[in-house]
Amino acid sequence: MTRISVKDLAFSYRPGEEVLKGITLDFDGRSTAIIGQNGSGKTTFVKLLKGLLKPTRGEIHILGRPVSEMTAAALAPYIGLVFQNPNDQIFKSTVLDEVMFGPLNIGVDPKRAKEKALHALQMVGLAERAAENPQDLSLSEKKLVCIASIVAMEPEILILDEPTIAQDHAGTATVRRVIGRLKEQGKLVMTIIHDMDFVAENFERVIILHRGTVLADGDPREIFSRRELLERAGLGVPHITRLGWSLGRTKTYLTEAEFIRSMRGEGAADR
Amino acid sequence: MQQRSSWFRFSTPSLVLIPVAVGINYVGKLFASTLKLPLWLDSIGTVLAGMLAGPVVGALSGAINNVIYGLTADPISFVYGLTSIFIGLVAGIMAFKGWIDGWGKALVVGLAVGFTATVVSTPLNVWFWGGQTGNFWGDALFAAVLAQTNSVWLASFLDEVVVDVPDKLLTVLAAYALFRSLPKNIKQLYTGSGELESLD
Amino acid sequence: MKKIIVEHLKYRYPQAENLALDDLSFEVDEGEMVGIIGRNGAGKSTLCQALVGLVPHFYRGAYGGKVTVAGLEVMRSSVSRLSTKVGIVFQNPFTQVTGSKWTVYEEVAFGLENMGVPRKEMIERVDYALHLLGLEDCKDRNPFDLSGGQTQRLAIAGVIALKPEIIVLDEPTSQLDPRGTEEVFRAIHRLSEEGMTVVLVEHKMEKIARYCNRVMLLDEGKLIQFASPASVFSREDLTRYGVAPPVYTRVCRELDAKREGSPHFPVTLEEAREVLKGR
Amino acid sequence: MKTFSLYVEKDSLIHRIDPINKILYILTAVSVPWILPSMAVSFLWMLISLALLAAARVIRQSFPVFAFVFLVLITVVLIQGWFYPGNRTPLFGAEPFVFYAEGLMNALRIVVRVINIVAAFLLLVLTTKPADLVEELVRRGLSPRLGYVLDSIFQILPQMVKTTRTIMDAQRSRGLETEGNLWVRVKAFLPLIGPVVMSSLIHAKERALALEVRGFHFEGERTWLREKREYPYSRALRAGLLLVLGLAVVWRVLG
Repeated sequence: MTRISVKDLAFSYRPGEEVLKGITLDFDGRSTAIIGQNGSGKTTFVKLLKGLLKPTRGEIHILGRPVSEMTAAALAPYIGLVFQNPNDQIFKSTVLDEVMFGPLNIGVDPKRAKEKALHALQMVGLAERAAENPQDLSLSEKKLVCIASIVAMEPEILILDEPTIAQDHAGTATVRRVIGRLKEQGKLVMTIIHDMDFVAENFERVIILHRGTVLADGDPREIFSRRELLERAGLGVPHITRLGWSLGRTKTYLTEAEFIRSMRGEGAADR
Repeated sequence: MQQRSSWFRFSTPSLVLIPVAVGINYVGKLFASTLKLPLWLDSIGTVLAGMLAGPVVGALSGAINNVIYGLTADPISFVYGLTSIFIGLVAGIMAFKGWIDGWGKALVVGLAVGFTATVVSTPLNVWFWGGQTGNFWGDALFAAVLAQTNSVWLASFLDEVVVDVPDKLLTVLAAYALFRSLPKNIKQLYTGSGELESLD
Repeated sequence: MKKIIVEHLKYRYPQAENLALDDLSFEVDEGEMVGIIGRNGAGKSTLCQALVGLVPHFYRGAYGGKVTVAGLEVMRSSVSRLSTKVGIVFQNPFTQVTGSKWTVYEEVAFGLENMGVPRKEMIERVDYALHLLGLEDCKDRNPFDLSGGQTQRLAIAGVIALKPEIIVLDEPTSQLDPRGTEEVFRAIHRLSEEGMTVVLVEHKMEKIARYCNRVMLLDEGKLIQFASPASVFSREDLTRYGVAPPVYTRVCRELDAKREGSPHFPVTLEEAREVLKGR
Repeated sequence: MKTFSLYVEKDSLIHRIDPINKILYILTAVSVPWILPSMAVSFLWMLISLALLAAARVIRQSFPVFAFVFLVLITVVLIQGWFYPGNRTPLFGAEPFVFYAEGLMNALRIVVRVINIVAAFLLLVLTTKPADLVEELVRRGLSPRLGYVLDSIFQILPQMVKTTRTIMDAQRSRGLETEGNLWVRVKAFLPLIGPVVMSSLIHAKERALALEVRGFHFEGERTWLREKREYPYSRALRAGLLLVLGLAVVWRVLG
């Protein structure tokens, strides 16, 4: 089922300088990572999906609704965007209030909003800190609060902007778990991200944006196999993929488990 | 309620607070106009600086705010620098004296700041504009009172009251709401005892 | 020669209950590049700030033990005085820009002006720092118009201009993209090659393994281990301290592939390839 | 980046005057008509201030500021003309809006004073780079730390304004409505300014640390990367301005 359909989408901040040059894409339920160098148009693209910018050309439909006719606030129940920097949104004096802010805005009654917020905090492992001031948490915990504040609104579609940046090992593990849970619930999870290890392990579809166009679109194994393409887009590959290559393997490894299995000879055909 | 340790400390945190206070003033005004609110809300930073770092830093934030605003946008703001100084001073002194632990007290601080601003601005208005404030509705009141009473001072005072008191009251309430939600690790920078304890 | 000597360092932030640093003792030799690892809240940043005197001079609080850097005792020296011996670079590149200077060149000179360095020498030092950090081409640009990687290198340049013997970097790349990260690591590597003693906090373990000659593992303010990367990353209980070893170490552990004649697992791509290539 | 100042880059004689003397000029222009309260003196100073603006070739750039001032001055003329307490001599109009001569004269006094003061300030503001002004003040004994505070505002303020866009986006993404009836808009104020305040205070703390380790609190003589700017006739001008001030006082006392 198509959740988002994008037709011939173009955008420019200044006339004559198109940041996006006619993008046509459909998003189904597969979790999707959008990758590309800074300036490739990733951020502009998700802002358009979220209705924060208006396209100069083309159309976007979210769950069948035309985005151009809705405000970002009106889209909030359907599509959520977690911003990269938590300091751009946090303003309440408790973690719980911060997470309840979104649900209350979209008309959830206070009792239900609290339940949803606590549930979302549970998911990111911060339920015990609900009464604390969010500004007393570490940067990586604040990022998790922001994820919870979107999860609590229960949108069908969630977009995470650089969820692993400024995270330590435990934080990254939590983000991984949250994405897994959301996928189980049938949500469409999208991300714009530079962390290729994380992409390879957690996403089913990878789209490379390059200078405002779609350079490639496929499953991660397919994408990370195309060395010269990645180089052209100025992108790296996952560490484990690199290790496989350095050992002269032809197979593109995406996860450690896969690599280990293969090395143990459990997947001899891969050699 | 934490007791302020000293009237002011010219520490690095206090100094870097001043540009931030000026910025908050500006952004407050920006958001008020973006949201089309019938208020200026352009002293939130000054009041917050007073609450956090004491009257001297508050007053300094107010003064520097108007100097910068005078240099960048509107030279008349130099004239009203004195009002800004007193806003920071009063907010700082009252916070310092403990008037900062509840909405009721914040309301009183708001009124105090509003009336101080009025008392300081009125002579400036009389000297500079002949009594007006430059605000349309306030000046209409000025004209009406002047026509009725022939008193420039009374008219100017009332003009200033209607223009300033509601605005400053809401400014202080907004600043207090923000102050309340500040994290410990920020407040601590300005309230610390300054003592160094030995663990040896 | 010992550049850093820490003896029984204890520290508690004001109004805090627990010790942020709990009885740390260690030494660092001249020219070493030391990595500090541990989960968030382990005390890594506090330790960094204790090396440059911000702990305890900036925060106050409760302090015990003795820290000596490049011959200066931290407790008895001002932060300004210490900054000529040991520099520090923080996480967020943009908040390290002073904001009072309009060009990269002037920004680098900021500390030198404060310290009263004569103008002629100032110019020499700024040129040197810009050259070392590869920022010559940006010298006339506004500091706020730079990319994240460039801004972080600018922060390093501003500190290097004070000619410290030691540089402490507290998660300098955590908020940067891969390109910025690479730029900054190349710069750090260069400083190390110039003979500077480097202390680095970092969550990207592959980088620590590649660049550092010793790694310090902290947890709850205590020093757990301070040894070679191979030794620390080969610990079986490492994840209990909230740290995952480099991916190379992880797969080699699973495959039980140790380096020849060593009790430890590989920590870099090259080492891993070496032990795995025959398989 | 948009520069955050009214300064107009030009090469005029006025631009090359020592900023300190421009401050002294403001002082003179404001206080002489106050010491010698006559219409002639006020009018003369207004003409001098305007002439200096013209000499600096920044008259055009002063229009936007004067435009607002004139708007208020029109209401001043009307209100004074109608309601000035000393009104005796009707000029024109009918009850209750009779326009009086005394009120008009008083309004003119206000108009001349306001134009004079605004012009004097504009002379400083339009022809002086803020950084040059601060540097001169620090070289003459202003605390370098306060100098830093003044300088940094010109860049930190635009940075803060830049984040307001992202903050609006982030909160609208969470369903915050910023348009609608007054109550909706009032409610939106804290969610918008809150993150600005929090993040800027966090940034202030980080910046404080970064400044500390770059000698911000070093006790001793500082030096400058830029060589000291020489301003022509600096002393003569200062002496002249002080002389004018002194003469005004003498005149008042003797007169």
